[in-house]
Amino acid sequence: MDRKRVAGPELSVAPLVEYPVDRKCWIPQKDHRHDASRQPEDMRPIYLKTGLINQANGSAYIELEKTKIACGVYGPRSVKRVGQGFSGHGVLNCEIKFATFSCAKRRTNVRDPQEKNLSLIISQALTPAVRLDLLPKSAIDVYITVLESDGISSCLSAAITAASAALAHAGIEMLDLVAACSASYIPTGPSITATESAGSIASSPPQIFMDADLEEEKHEQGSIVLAYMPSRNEVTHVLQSGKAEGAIISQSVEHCVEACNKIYAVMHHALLESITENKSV
Amino acid sequence: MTSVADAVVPGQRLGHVQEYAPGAGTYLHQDFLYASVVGLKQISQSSSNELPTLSVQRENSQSAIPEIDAIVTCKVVRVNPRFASVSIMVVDGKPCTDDFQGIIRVQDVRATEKDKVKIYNSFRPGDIVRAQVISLGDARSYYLSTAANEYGVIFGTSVAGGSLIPISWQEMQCTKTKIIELRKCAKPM
Amino acid sequence: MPSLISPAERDFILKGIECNIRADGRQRPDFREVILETGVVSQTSGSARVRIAGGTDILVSVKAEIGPVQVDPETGDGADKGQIICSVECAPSASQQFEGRGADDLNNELTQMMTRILSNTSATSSSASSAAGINLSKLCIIPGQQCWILYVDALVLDYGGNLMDAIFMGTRAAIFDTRIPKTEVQDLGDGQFEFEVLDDAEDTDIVDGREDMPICITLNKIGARHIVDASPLEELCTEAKLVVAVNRSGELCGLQKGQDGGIEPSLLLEMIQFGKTIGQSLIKQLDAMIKAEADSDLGKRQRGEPIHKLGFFAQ
Amino acid sequence: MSRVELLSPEGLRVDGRRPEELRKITSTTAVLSQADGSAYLEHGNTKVLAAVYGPREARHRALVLHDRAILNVEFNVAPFSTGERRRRTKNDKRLLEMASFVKQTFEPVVITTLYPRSQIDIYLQIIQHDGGTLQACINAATMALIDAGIAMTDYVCACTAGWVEREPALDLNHIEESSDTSEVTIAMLPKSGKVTLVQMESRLHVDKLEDVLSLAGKGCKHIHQVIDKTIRDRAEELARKMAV
Repeated sequence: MDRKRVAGPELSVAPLVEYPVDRKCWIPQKDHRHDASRQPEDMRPIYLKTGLINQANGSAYIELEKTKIACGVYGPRSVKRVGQGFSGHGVLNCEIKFATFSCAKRRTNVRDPQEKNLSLIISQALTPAVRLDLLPKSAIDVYITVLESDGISSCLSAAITAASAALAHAGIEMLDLVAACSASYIPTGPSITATESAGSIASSPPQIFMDADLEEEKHEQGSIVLAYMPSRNEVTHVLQSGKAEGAIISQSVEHCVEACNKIYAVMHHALLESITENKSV
Repeated sequence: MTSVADAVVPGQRLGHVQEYAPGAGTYLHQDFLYASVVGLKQISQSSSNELPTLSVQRENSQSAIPEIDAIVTCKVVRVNPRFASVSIMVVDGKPCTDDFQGIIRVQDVRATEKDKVKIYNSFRPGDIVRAQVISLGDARSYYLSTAANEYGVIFGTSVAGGSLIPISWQEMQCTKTKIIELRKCAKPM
Repeated sequence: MPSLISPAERDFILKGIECNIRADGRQRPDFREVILETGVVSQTSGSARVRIAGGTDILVSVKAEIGPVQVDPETGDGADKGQIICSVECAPSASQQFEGRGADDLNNELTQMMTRILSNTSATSSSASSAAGINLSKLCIIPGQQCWILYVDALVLDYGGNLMDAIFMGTRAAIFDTRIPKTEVQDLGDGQFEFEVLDDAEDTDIVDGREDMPICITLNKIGARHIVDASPLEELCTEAKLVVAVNRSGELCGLQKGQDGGIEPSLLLEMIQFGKTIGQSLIKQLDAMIKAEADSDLGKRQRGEPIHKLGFFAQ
Repeated sequence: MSRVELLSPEGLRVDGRRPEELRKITSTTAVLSQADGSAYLEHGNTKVLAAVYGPREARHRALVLHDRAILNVEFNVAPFSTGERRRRTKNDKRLLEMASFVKQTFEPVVITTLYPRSQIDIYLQIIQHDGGTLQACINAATMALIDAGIAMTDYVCACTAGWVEREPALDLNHIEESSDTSEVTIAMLPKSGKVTLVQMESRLHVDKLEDVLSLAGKGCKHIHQVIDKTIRDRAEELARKMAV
């Protein structure tokens, strides 16, 4: 038992949650997504807002339907860890934490290896964009909290996007904003079942679904997350897993770059909005 | 009055290097100027022959960090015969969110007769000091100097607890007890 | 393991790479000589030692143990599958920086990368289709209950650059060397099963699908160019690196960017393509090496000669 | 549990050795590129890799001794080294104890006063475990220290001996170790015959102790010959290379 948490009352009742009526299993089909209103190349609508955490120097909140992530940026502040020696460059520390209630399975409060690894990926994706050469001996801390997760790939990409917006909001000098996007390759076909696809390679090329949600992720053969600086035209991170043909990869990289440009527009808008809001106050 | 149309975000292209000179909040990449912070674009014409300077006024300024030649206001934390340790609170008039550590070494206290300087007769813990950053220092602290007239103690309390007022460049007097204490005083600016 | 590089040295390496000449005389797409041996640790199900001329020395062991199956609560997958659990450990003998807890971050990064590419269940994918090519279903003993768990442990003994590629070469060779005892399942009725591990050293299973195991190629972007198999000094000059995992049929099995630099999309695609080509030819070479070793062992066994492994004494 | 027959009626042990026989020892030095000195030693099926760094600047300033070097020993056990796969954490008490044994063994032998204010690191990696890890580690560390060119008054050779059923036996393997035999490990300076380490964790009758100790001493002498040969061969090879 977790003694650090306050336990619920002894006589507790399960909350009455109305589950959607049609919890029927989604079977991947060509051009038919889990969310029927979306086309394969469509992303979920993005809600991005900066400046929601007053304590932080900069902050951002992002929501892609069921994916909800908050991010706070603190610093630049003096490097706390002594013993690393003098450094002419600043350091960007990123830390991602999944809230205990964010996934279907309860997550623990301690950082697990997956979170450590994602933190590393996020800092690798953001470092090329931040002008750390201007911040000697300093550190910037980026704390990301995943409130609700709907697929790990989309979480990671949303986290990168949000963190980059929060850094810009904190007034930290950056070369460019970083937009990130995910895509999944899902084998489609009338009769493919999960067991078959595991053993043999699907005959038809898999379909690329942009910004896949959890339900789609369960069926995927592989996925890619791409972080990109749109106006510099530079990829800052790419992470792909699962088996795929070279052609699929290049196609999905192109799709992702395109999608990142769209996300950039959203980020641009959100940051400008924060300026106008400040003006009106 | 600036309008929202002048608002820019990092990575936005602002102009060609032949049109403008890069100012604060911008950077140069392959002959083009780009914004590096979120804020409002400003163009200032300095002199007639030079290019106008293009800068971006930060919307949400980042917390100040000390840099070389910056004038800082700091508080003395502890002293020893070799140096005084201070924590830097304000850099160039901008407050720091988080204190930075600095030291004023004995040879950096004043410009003349350096060998006669006694740290204990220059600073006491609790004094507020104006100083200049001379080096980024080592991994731990910035190196500061008070070797100029306008740098030194600007506020302090006496042993008795009264506030001190400067009476010469190296003496301060307690307002309560009229006892004179030794300090490296800053010239009022 | 050096941790700092002087500007002059960096400039030397940078300009050399621009002219397609590297400090050790190689060209940009050249690998260093790889020495591969299998069956070096007798207490394991399979083991391999990989050395890259110039330092890197990695010991990979595979241990097959019986354990309960892991079922994903969200998808219900995995009831009929075995598991692969990877871990990488950098020994302090490789570098003084790995003393104490110094290697923890690197261990975690390498372990996660290996896990992602081999068992493909962490980080970005919840699907159970094995990208590593290994048929996990064959590792299952009793569906829903017991399965073989392959523990893949890589031990970095010496550091001479390009750890990731060496780890994957070693893992592939160790999996090739792995022999899993056969099992006999008895149905006791009403859903009860019992199994017995057959204790016959000669009659064992190989890991199914081992030919489809990927290897990875690390491409280091230095300046506007990219190189493979970087030496430690070249790694310090690297702005961005790209790890491309590829199998023998040229399919990509994983892709990850590392380090703190950016890559243009067109260059990225070029690098992926390049990594794929290099990777395929490297797999051919490795397979030939593994086969040659296996053939000579077999030949010796038939002739009744003792099999003498080079072991750790080959310099 | 049925007791394993450790000594056959003919007086042979489980692996076919006679009681006073050592397992095969093979060793080599300079196996690693990064370390200042390194050695690899196979003692039967026990395989150990030793790396020596230093003398170099001490990592922690607080530990610096102004008149001599400090020795630092770190133990690492590969997860696959034992029959059952097991991960050991860095601060496993057993490993720390082993490390301190090795440290105490070498402190009187390494001429630390020649390297004041510095640190010598000995990293030991156990790749395969089949009994007698401590002796193998000490022998490997000796070779690695010599390879690193660190001044020592003498070799340190370690050997175990135990009382197996009815007579003393040299160099116990894993089966003998784990079946409740009393075992003594000694580390000896072969030239002077001085002992720098005696370690025993089980019960042994005092009358039997002398037999066991003298047997272990003989073992040490033998081990000395083996590793001395490796070192000399290496040195000759090096001299040949330098002459060319």
